[in-house]
Amino acid sequence: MADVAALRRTVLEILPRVDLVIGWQRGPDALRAAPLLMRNAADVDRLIWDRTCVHNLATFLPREKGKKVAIIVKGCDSRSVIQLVQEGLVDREDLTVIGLPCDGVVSQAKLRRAADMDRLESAEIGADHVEITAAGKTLRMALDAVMPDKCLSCAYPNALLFDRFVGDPMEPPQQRQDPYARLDAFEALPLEERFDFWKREMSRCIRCYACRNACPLCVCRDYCLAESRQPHYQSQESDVREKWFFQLIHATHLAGRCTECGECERACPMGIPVLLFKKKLGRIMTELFQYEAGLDVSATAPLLTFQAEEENIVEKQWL
Amino acid sequence: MSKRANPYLPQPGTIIDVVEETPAIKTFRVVLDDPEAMLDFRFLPGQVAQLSVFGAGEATFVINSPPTRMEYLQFTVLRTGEVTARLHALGVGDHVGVRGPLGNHFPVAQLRGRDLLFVGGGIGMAPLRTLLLYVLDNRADFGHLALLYGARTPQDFCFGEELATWGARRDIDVVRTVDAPAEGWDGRVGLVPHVLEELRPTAEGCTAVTCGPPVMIRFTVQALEKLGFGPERIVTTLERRMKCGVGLCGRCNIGSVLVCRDGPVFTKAELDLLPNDY
Amino acid sequence: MAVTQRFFLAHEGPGGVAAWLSAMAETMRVMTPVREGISVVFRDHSPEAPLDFGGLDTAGPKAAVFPQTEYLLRYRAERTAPVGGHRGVKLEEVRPEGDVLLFGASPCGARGLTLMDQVLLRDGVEDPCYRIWREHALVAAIVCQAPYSSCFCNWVGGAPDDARGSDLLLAEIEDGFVVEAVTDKGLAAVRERLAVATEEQARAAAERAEAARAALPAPPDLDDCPARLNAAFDDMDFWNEAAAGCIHCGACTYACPTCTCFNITDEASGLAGERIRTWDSCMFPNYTQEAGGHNPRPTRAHRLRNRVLHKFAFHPARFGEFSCTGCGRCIRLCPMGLDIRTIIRTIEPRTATQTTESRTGRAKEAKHV
Amino acid sequence: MKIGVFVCLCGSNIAATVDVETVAESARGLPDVAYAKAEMYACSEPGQAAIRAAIEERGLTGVVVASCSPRMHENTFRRAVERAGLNPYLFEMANIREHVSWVSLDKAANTRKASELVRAAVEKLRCNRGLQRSRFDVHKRAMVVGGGVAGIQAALDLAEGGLTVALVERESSIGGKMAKLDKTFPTVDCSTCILGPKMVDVAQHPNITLYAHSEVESVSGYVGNFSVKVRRRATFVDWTKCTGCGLCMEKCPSRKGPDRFNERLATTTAIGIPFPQAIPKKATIDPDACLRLTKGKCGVCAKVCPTGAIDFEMADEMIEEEVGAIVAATGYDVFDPAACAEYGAGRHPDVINSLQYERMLSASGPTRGHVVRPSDGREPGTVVFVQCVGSRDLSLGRPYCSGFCCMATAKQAVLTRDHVPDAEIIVFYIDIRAPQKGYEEFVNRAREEYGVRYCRGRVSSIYRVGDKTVVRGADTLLGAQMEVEADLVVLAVGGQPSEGARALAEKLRISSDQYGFFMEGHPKLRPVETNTAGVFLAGACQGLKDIPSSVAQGSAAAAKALVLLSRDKLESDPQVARVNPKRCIGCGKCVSVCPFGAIRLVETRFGTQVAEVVEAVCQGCGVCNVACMDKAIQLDHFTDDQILAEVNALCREWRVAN
Amino acid sequence: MSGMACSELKIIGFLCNWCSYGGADTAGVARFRQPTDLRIIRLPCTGRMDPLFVLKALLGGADGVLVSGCHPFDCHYSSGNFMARRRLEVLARFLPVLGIDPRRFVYTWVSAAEGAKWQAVVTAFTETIHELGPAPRVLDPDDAPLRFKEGREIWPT
Repeated sequence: MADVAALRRTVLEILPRVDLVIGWQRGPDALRAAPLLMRNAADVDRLIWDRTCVHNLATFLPREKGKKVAIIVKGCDSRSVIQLVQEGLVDREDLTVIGLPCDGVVSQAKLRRAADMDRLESAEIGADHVEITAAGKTLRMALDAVMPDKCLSCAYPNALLFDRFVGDPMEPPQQRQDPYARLDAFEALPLEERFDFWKREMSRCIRCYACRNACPLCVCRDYCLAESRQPHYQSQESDVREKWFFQLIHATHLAGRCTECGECERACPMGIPVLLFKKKLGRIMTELFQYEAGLDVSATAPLLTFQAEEENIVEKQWL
Repeated sequence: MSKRANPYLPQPGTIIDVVEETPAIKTFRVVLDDPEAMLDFRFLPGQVAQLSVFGAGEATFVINSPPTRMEYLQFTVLRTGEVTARLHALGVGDHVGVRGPLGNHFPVAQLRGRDLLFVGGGIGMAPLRTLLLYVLDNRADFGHLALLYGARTPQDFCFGEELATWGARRDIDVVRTVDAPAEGWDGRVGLVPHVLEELRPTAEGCTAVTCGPPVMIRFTVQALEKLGFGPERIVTTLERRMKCGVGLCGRCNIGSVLVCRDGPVFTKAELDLLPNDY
Repeated sequence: MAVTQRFFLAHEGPGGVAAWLSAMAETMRVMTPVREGISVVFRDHSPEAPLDFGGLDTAGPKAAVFPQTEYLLRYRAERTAPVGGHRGVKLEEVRPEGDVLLFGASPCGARGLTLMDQVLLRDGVEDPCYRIWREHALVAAIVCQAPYSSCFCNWVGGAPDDARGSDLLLAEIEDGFVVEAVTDKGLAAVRERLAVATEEQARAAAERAEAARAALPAPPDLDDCPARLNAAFDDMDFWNEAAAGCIHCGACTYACPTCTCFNITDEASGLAGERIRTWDSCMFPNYTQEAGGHNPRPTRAHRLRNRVLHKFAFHPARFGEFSCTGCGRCIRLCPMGLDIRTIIRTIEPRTATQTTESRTGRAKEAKHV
Repeated sequence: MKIGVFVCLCGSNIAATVDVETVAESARGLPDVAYAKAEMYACSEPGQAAIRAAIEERGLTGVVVASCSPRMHENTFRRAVERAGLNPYLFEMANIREHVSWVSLDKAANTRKASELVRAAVEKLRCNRGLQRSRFDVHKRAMVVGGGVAGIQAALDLAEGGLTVALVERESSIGGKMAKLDKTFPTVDCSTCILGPKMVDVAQHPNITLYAHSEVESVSGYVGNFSVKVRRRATFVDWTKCTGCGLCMEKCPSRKGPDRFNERLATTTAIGIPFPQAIPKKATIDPDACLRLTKGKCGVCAKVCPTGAIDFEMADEMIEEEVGAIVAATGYDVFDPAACAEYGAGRHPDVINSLQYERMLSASGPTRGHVVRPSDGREPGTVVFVQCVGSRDLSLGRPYCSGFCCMATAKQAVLTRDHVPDAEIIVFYIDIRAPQKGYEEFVNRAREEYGVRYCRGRVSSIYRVGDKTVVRGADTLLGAQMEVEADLVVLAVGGQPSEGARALAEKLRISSDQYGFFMEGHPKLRPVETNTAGVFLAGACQGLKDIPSSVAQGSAAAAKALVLLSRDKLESDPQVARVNPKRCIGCGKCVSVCPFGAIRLVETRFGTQVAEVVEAVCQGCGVCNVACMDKAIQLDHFTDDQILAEVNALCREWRVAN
Repeated sequence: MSGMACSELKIIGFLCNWCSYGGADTAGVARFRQPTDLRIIRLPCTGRMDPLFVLKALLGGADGVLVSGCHPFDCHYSSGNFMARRRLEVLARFLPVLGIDPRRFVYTWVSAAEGAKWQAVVTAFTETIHELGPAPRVLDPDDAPLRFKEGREIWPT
């Protein structure tokens, strides 16, 4: 990974030409970061770059539309930027992208399962391990064990779109997990179990919309169908049907756009694995259209076009 | 189960008349279905009620008929969202819900004996109408009356007939203005705060009551202060901020004040004590 | 309600947790914390499901007495006569029914109920459904043994063994819980059913609570916090910076044990429908949206400012205490890692020239080799 | 809303298997329904009168009729409610005949189904909004793109119909492919003799402005109000001065430029008029061949030109045309047989394509009408025609039949007999397609009277042996391999969309099929319209066709445009998409999915972008509505709320009154 | 109408106005008998068909959803059905991850002339839905026990 000093130098160079630079700072504990919006040199002192920098900062870009913004991105984050540029949701001219190489971050969800993260005292992240002292106990874990799935199957360790690249580009790390491993495991369950699984998971949802608001491609914001009365897609009732339906709105609106960055699931305070929906759609997009979102600013999303003869669609035949 | 009044419960009412004021504004006259409730319905000018269209929801409106005329409760409604659109689709005989009266009222006791300047813009004329009619019904208690009423175009004035009546009276000065010159309009042209400064009303002994869109209020208040109206002598209403109307939902706060419980009527002096959050 | 009698609820056996819950379940709904994935939520108690008191209930106990959706009224239009004409509307008030035992709440969550009471049960006007839920809910909280890093209950006058808001306060010792009956309602639930705790048991419980209290770092002085916040109201640079990472979701407010803001909407189906009350969040843009289009709090900075000031300045101005129990849920659950403690501790009035300086640097770097 | 529901018995058509009284009674329990009644024949005059009376007497503000298919009577009832003062879009139909009473005999199930369909219609109606048709002005002028026979016919008919016409032709003369033909089938009359007068008419018609040597650069606007930029390519000759005397051609020293009019069978001068009957008869300089323009030397033409029309500095010129309708008549290009290597076209001099042969047959052609072998100029003894070259060939991506080649070959075979009476004439064919009037007879005459030998079979290869060209193929009827030593081989090439057709389609926002032919609005019912209102098709650009069909389509397209522009104002269908600019985030997904180019992004006064629908162009398909994520764009009359209301009405548990 | 053991189920059809709605009319005019479960919603074009309508229906109580439009190349709006085909194919493949049997949703093409095909489609689809039985409900009136087996957790990552 690139060193933070070099990153800070680059930011300081760029800062005078832009309104703000978006990066990360230390968050509430040693393994949590928080976004940092840098407007002046003093802010840059707080900039960090390490394996806790999980947030996909692209989510702030549409909110800052109209300003000259520089953003620091990992490989996966850069795909969201590409997608936003492709959709005209951010202006490339207003944007300076600082690309980073990254071979993985740490997952709070996985850390939580392994250790008493709420009583974290100190942490040390090594080249291939994490050592955590929490609630008086010290635990040493392989880095792979606490990385998000997306890092274990990462194909794009380097930012794909950048104006400045800090550090040396990396070879894609060895794929340690199939990108669809969790989806496969889920789809191995019988249909009715899957249905009931979602009923239980969605019943925990508190309709806080963290999933939506963390999503870099959820750009409707104030006019989301979740709360809209005209059109009135769903009621405000907090029953499973409405909560689930909202996830389906989110997922279908991301079909062919989602880069599977996982922010929705990471943001969910109730630990609902909503990324599964998007993973499924991602796989469908690959199967049907050999399309992966967020790789090419000039591509056309598959659901915004068509072919008269679709190679991979076999239509229903009636006897 | 404790028997306390349910603050969310509207009273059933029926629309007895609909007046189309402008293409986007209608006035509804409503009577409560329970005659006793109608008799018990006591309020003062500036108080509001929540009108329910069942299935669409509730919205806050000033009761713009004066408490001195209780044949019906009148609400003037600008079509903006779902509830108001559904209200606009209703006609005579249709049922609505009325929850109120809610909030405080214009300080009629303090206004007694003073000159009054009403400054209204667009739909903001509705709250002023209540007070104006109340004052006219108690004409002897008040001093000189003046009304400055601005609308975007000549078609956007509400209460056309009444305006004509008031204009014909000697005991009230009525000035109307539109934002831009328009065909067939021989009245004043210009934004309300500008016209106000041109008119140069006397601040001495006078209290100004103003209501309209947020931007208009802001500049009107500035103009009034320039004209010498002290903060105690400028009164406005923030009923557009109100949500549940009964001080429970928490959403109408300005600092520690809840507009629906402590307002919606405030003097400039009172607002000056609050954070700038409205 | 000065009740100081203590009882003992064993982990196992007759007079144990399972037996007591079963007995309680005969007359009321019993909800217990269940671990699902990485969350802990209250679910209907099932004797087979293992109880889990190891973690803070993720979203707090609020929903048990202030459900995310409350049905306020039902309405129903009358049928058209064959000749046609206007129809009346029948209104029916909806009231929640049934008692509920909320077993295993956190004291900070339970204490939130007292702060919610201040808003929803104030003199003159009160929320009828909330009143019923409160009267029908029995809250059994469990004293915290070891604080989380996000805990700051002692900043706002709370403690790991704060009894406020609970009907029963349980303190875990070696082989069970020492149960303090905080209210008469609580007392009634245990008096006939549980043995009185021995003095030794009571002392063990007190010692543990004391240890938990001691484990919390010393709190900063927040006496002048409301004044400092009010003074910084117009310092938009500060609020912009504080809200920089905020994505204005509702995680903090929905998990907050004191947040009570709500929205009222109608949901119709055919001739009938309901008026419902659902949680609202001051972090949402629609929260203050006016029908005319004006929004007095257009940015997340405005909204974050209101959230912080509401808790630490506006609510105290009315009710004399912070509207915060220091439970830290907003910190734990914030997807972006925002920490309200930073704001209330560091904010101070600034002059214009100071506005660009950083004031939030905190030495919390992990060692990254 | 006050809704009236009228349940039609349709005599016994509905009443026999649906209990209409029960349906009406269930309607009385629906929201906003103030009146519900069964009617014997709702569509009859008494039925309509009853509906109108109920609207007037009961103050209904919306009407549902449960009867037959809306495809049958929606307009009837819309007019009826409109006559009673209601907006016609405050009306809905429930189809309880075609979809209910006629497809099941189970009265209980039918009655339930009918009631639910009425419920859905009422729920939708409650979300309806009165819609207004908007009216807009039109330019009473048309443009025809392409001056072949189809375009000429269209332009003449439009001009005769009273419109002014701008005719845009890419070449320096109109006439198209037909001008290159010697004779036409099946009458074997002279092509130029019948086309020439029409071309002259074009030149002389006061209503026609001809832009030759010009192309459509860009098109904006919409039906009735197109704005077309026409690029007049530089001719280097001032046509206002050129008299077409031809002196420049005589003196031009550059004589090696390809003669495109003669299909490159010959070379020609750098300056010239393509053929004697050219319209306009004006000279043009080929800048690639001109010595002055390529090397800076020469300038002879300028010296000899009696009117001083030569202008070497001339540049392309842009002309802006405002028109109400556009007819695309861009024709076709012949297939280049070089793609079929086994036929040796381009390699063997005596293998030519059918259009080249046509020029050879023509008295004004490069051989002055003599049939010769290009290799040595001798008269051929054996002439072989190979059909279906570049047609009906999946391996070339051309599975379609070009339609005209069978007849053209028969004609050329007959003409060959006239030119070379002793020649052996052989035609290799796969099938003979001769379906029109007189065609089959013509082919038979070729065989029987003109001694043309038709061999059924595909030619596998053509190769050169000495000065002969050997055609190898199979006669599938005889089941024998055949080898013919030919002197001249004519490949009957098929057609393909003309070069630039796809680019023009994009400019016109019309669609093309997989080959690049323009798509008609409906293959049967709207053969000359496109899905872009105001754009019509004529001739081979829509699909390959022969002259009579092209002419017919030219007239048809003209008639359609005349109908359109006969009105002073056009009315737009109010069932169009509408943008709520407050919700719109300006992402432009609607713009990219709209098949009609009806949506554009415009800048707001805040500097942001929002979508805007050009009502006159929108056809109301609703593709945009789905693509829009926050549903800022809604298709009127089929809004999300309207469809969701139907879904909810049919799906969700229903709480009935009382 | 074989295999229709249980009573009517809820099937929603979304039909384009120009082809399939006409096809259904044609079937009616020809008196082709069909099962009665289907309720048809008319759309201008399958291009108007939002996958969310299908999901709304399936979560809202429908047991099956059928979408039918013009055959490829026959769309009244030239490409609405092509757009729809992609959207609906994606949806069809998406349903299993929700635990919804993909056979409950079908999209197809029926022209205005194909009354007989319409009859065949309706009959076959209705039979399929009856074979599958009522769809699982999101909101169980009696709070039916979850069939999800504890321990088979799918964790957030």
